[in-house]
Amino acid sequence: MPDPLLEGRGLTKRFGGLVAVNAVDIAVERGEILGLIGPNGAGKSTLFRLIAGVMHPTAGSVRFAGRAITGRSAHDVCVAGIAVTHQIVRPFREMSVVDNVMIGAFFGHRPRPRGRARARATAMEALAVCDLADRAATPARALTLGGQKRLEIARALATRPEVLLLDEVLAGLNPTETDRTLDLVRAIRERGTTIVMVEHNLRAVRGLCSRIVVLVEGRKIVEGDPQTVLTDERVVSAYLGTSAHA
Amino acid sequence: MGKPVAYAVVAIVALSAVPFVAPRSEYAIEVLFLIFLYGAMATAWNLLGGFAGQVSFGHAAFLGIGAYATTIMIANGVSLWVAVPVSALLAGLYSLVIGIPAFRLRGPYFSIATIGIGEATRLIALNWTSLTGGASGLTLAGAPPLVQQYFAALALLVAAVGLAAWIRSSRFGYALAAVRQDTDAAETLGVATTVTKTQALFLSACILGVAGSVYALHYLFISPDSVFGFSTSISLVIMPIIGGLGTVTGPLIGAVVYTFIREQFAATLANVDLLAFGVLLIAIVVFEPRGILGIADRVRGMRRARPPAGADA
Amino acid sequence: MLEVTELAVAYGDVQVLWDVSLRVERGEIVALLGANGAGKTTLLRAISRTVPVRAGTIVLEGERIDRSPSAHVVELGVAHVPEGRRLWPDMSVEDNLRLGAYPRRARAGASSALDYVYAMFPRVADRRRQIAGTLSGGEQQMVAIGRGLMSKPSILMLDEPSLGLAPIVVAEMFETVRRINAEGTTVLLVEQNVRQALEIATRGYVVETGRVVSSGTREELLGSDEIRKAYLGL
Amino acid sequence: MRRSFLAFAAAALAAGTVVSSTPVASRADNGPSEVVVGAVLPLTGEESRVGTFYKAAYELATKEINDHGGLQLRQYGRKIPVKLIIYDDKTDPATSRNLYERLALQDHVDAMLGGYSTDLVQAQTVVPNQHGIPYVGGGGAASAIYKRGFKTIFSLLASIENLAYTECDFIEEMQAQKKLPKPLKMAVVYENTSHGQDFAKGLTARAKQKPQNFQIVMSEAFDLHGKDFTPLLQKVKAINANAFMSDAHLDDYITMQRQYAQVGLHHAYLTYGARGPEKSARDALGKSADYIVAAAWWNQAIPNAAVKAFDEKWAKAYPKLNAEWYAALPYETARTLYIAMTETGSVDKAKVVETLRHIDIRDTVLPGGHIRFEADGQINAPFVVTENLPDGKTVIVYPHAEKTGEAVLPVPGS
Amino acid sequence: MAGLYAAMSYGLALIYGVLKIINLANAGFLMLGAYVTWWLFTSYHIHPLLAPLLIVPAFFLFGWALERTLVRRVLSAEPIISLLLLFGVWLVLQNLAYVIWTGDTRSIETPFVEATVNAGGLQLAVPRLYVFAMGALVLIALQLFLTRTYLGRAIRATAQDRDAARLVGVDVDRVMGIAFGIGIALAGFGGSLLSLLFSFTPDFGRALSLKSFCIVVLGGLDSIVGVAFGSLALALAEAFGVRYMPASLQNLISFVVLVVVLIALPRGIVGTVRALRRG
Repeated sequence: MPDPLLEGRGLTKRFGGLVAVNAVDIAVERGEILGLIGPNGAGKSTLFRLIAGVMHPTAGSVRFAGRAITGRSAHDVCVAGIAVTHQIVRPFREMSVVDNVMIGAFFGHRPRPRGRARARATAMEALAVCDLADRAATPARALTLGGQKRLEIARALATRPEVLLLDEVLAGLNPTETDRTLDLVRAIRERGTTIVMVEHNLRAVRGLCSRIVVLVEGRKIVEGDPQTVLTDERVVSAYLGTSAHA
Repeated sequence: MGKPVAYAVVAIVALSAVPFVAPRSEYAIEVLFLIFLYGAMATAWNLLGGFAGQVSFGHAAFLGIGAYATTIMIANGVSLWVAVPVSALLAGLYSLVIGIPAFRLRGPYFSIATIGIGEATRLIALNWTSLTGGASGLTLAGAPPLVQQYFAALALLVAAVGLAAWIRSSRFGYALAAVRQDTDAAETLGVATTVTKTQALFLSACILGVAGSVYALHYLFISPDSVFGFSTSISLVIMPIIGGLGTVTGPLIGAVVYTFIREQFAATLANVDLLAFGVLLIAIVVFEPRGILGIADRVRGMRRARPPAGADA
Repeated sequence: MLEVTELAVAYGDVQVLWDVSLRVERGEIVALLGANGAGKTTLLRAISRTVPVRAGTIVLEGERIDRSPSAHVVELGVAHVPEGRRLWPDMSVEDNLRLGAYPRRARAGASSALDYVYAMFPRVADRRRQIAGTLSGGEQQMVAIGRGLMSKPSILMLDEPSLGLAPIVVAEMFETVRRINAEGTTVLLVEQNVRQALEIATRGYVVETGRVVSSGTREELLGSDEIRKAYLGL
Repeated sequence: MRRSFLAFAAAALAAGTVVSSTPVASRADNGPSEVVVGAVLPLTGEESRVGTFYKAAYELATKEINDHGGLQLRQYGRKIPVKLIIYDDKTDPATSRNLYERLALQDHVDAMLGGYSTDLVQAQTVVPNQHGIPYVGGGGAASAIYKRGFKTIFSLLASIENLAYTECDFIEEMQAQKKLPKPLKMAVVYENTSHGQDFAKGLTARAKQKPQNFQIVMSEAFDLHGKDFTPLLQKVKAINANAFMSDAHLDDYITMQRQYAQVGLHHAYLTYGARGPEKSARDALGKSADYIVAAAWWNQAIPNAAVKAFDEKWAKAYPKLNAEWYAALPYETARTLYIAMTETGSVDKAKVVETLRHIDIRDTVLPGGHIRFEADGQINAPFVVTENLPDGKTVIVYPHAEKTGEAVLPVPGS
Repeated sequence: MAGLYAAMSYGLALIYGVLKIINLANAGFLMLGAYVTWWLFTSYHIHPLLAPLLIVPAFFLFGWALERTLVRRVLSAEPIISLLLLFGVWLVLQNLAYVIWTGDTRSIETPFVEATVNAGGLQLAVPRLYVFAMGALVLIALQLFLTRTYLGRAIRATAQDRDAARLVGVDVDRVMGIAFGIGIALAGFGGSLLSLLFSFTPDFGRALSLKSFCIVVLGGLDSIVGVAFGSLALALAEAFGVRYMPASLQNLISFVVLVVVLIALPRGIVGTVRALRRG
């Protein structure tokens, strides 16, 4: 078995007395869509942040494409080829949509497009994938939430990542927007980008992911294909709760 | 892109012609000189404060270092052509020394720290008597003719504004805008935010270092209170905000307003100018944070929106 | 006693609730169920008037409150125990509780309410001088509920009280909620732990992506597929 | 962005034009219609109190000239009135300098009167030097100002080193009378300005010269406009000194002396350089201002006719302002300039400067009555030493010629 | 000095705690407090020790009105905007003072100001003792107010968690106005105390205000007790520092401490202790 593209070993994050992520091992194979699920407060977003370099783990290591990236700063991780979207959208509100995406294009994974024109071309390509090309000149703040979520993805995409970490891209979207975003995620995978997604919408996860990792209270409890994982009793009780009298 | 350059060229030509068209109105030339100098200083501040959103209340430090470096070097017989770039560089280096720790702070904390840094720099200059002459200050023997100073200041202004305009549309400018609006988001898009801020501070400090040279050559006498003073730092904050924070021409407009109000009222009415700046600052911050340029935009918008009512959706 | 009709709520451009209607009768425990991000918390915040209402009405004991300031709603008898406890971490436990009696109508009875809360949670009584931030999660949750009770509310809204608690503590907590209800306080409960919530609830509403998708009595809901669908996407 | 460049150019030009659009006095062949004299003073800001006196004094001297029809200028064969322009620099050196530039470039002044306070004078004097305009000042004593080789700058304010020397002379006299110990152990505490540095320099020089009379046991600078001098004064307390030699601005003098009393310091000899007898300080300090020795450029009580005449004139013109040294000095400053211009007989700047260089005026209100400038432009006049006595009285105790009372030393209770 | 430093910094900490904005105009209000005391004394012969009775309510109303009219508008904006707004307020106050009172050095002279007492061979200045006592008294009064009254607790609650405060029925908007008013009143009171010790000009307050920032940063931006500790720490640092270095560098101490603490200990001493205690 070849080395996984992205691998976290024994990742642990403590905040004071609280252990948000507890000795989690996670491996991501090239080309897959990995779903990361679990109830509120399970530590999914924290795990993302540890991988993306936004936070540094208390213990454990992250390897990407054969190299250790533990403890690197977020921008270094992005330059190395891992992009992350934010659970709560964070567009640069004063900028136009295309300018937002150009920041991703200008920076991000090497090699970078040289010059404004090429950066713009890269940005427009990402916008086209995300179905936002016609809104390029709109100020980012004027987009709907769905639009802003797709902008978030386009921006990450413009950094030309090998791995894309999507943090709850579906949250808050209406059904039409949800479907549209799901198509988008598939399209991105088709382009050869590996995807890890944190998601609460399990229906979407079931349809999309090739593999699922379940976190509960900071620990990984199950991992496997969607069908197996979602019928696992431990997962069901994690979601629906255990009866006090059961 | 072509248009602003054309307009800028027209503006430069018009301003360059002044000393030849009206060689006798020395005072007008002096006032224009001050506008250029302050415009350049405001533009420099704006690179960090406006473009990168890091408001500094201690920027006089760099002006002071430039002014002192130039004065000391010229007094020791160093050529102007060497003294000015070295001054810029020293100001830049100092900015790195203070920027690297200070940028561990964010937003208002950074701003408060810069007040401390500015005052500390002044006190150091005041007490380092062997180098700076302490409170007695330093005096230069003679100044170049006013017209030469005029063109030096104009050149500095054009360079500073040119740099600002270039930065705005460059990769670096995008990074600065991203840092200003959301540092964390910028970081996850691969922008090395601390490096970016430090670069902006460095450029800003270098321009102020050169401005310090021009200042020293014009004023001929410098003392810690005059170049490192808090009032200098204040004026650097006021001008870009009045004109329009984070824009290319805003600081220029701010410099005109600032110099005009100051020259108009300075000699006659007690402190009314600073009072006016205070009121202006409050009004702008509360009602139109984009400054005079923002107001102009609104007026233009109103005019355009009027004929076909509600056409714009 | 509480009736929400065709409620719509948005944060800025982002609409979170559409056409939500629900009722709570006096003495009931009503559970609000649904996956994360469905809008349950927002619904509670709309009732406690900490988010603006875009459309629809909220009526509490015959009085329309959808435009009232939150302080007024608290005066009327709504206590909202928010998700994540939200205690004031640097205040003592007792100060946290005393502030629960902030509404004017509750101040006179603050001491007796305090005794009531301490009787209800003896563990909290032991730690009354301790700084709230130093308590364990379960203790903090008790203080949060106690704080809600201090205003002698007619309706207590609990948002995810079991979140982050050990199973044994969760059971204890639900038992407490049942007791509070038995002693006369109406409860509106938002809960992830569906089974336990439905064990104590009289009725429930299932919320999915900002809309109420089904409602019914405990028995109806326990048997329904809607729940599994809403949570597991089956 | 596009058009705002043009807007900037237009606005800049407009600002330049508006600001500089005061009409210039026309010059006919038979001389100017008026002699334009300008001064920039700190009328607001930290030094506004003294600045206001300077303005009043300059105006008084000018009014006296104009009441007689103006300056009699030989070259034009008639009297020409003086137009006095005064600007306010708000106690800011850069503003001060800018406004002198404005006097030179915009108002085309024929001569300048000086501003007040060392910092401002240091900054502003580069302008007259650069434009070759005669400048007579009465407000910057630091010798550094005059060591810069400026050719058109003159000052009636003797240097602070002189002040220190005068005090030392006085102390020696007291030592001779056994009123002060010998050697006098001095704790020197001076403001960190060139003013204060000159004071310390003077004392150090004298202590080196006459170690049997003076011994400096401590010498330290403090920040101008400081708020808390207690730590420094505690340091003084820890040192066994019998003289407290300070040099300070008015506000620092008041603050420091108040804290001096609070810390419980006592010395046989106590001075704040030029500060001491100011009415505002005595009002503010009450008893603790008693027995402070000061060396001043001038004192109202100097027993001579010129001073008496000035006192009367001043009291008549400004009944509300007490005649302090900063009334007499600027008055005499303006008079010196007008005398120089009259002697020159024209407003030719170079010639007026030449006249000033060799001027010799007697019977002025200054101590010794004599105005004459050294080669560097600064006057070398003596100081008068005063001592504050209880009940708000101040007497001149040195030199003999000007003495109005006997010194009470050592300070009672020390 | 510690009492004085504390008195002038409490308001800063309170306002930061509740509104999460840094009151850059603190210097202006300190100055104004001193001037009003002086003005009441010279024009109406009101004893400077009584002046706070008028200053505190008047400044409270002023602060409250300022919050209502201006500060409230920028609370939701980026923090830098409120900083700039209050910076503008400072400029206005300072220059208004120049216009009204000119730049003359003012000081207050009463027998009280000069009085000293002898305590065990140590001569102590009465006004200093008084100011120190007031600094301590205000600390106690504030602590009592903040811990024993509903309004005080509501202020603390708003400072620690605004939403939670709203949920128990606290009118957060009102509390913020009141807290700002109290903060300004404290600054006015501090200024009034300062006028007993120092002579002052309209520019008075700048260096002191920087010390205030230093103190609140030392003490943890929102902690009243922390402010008291920070004041003590700075006053001691200065008193000892001056023994071993030139007095002209006295002010440098606070700036250096400010910058070092901001960078090394961003939560301040009390904040750090608190974080450690919480585990």
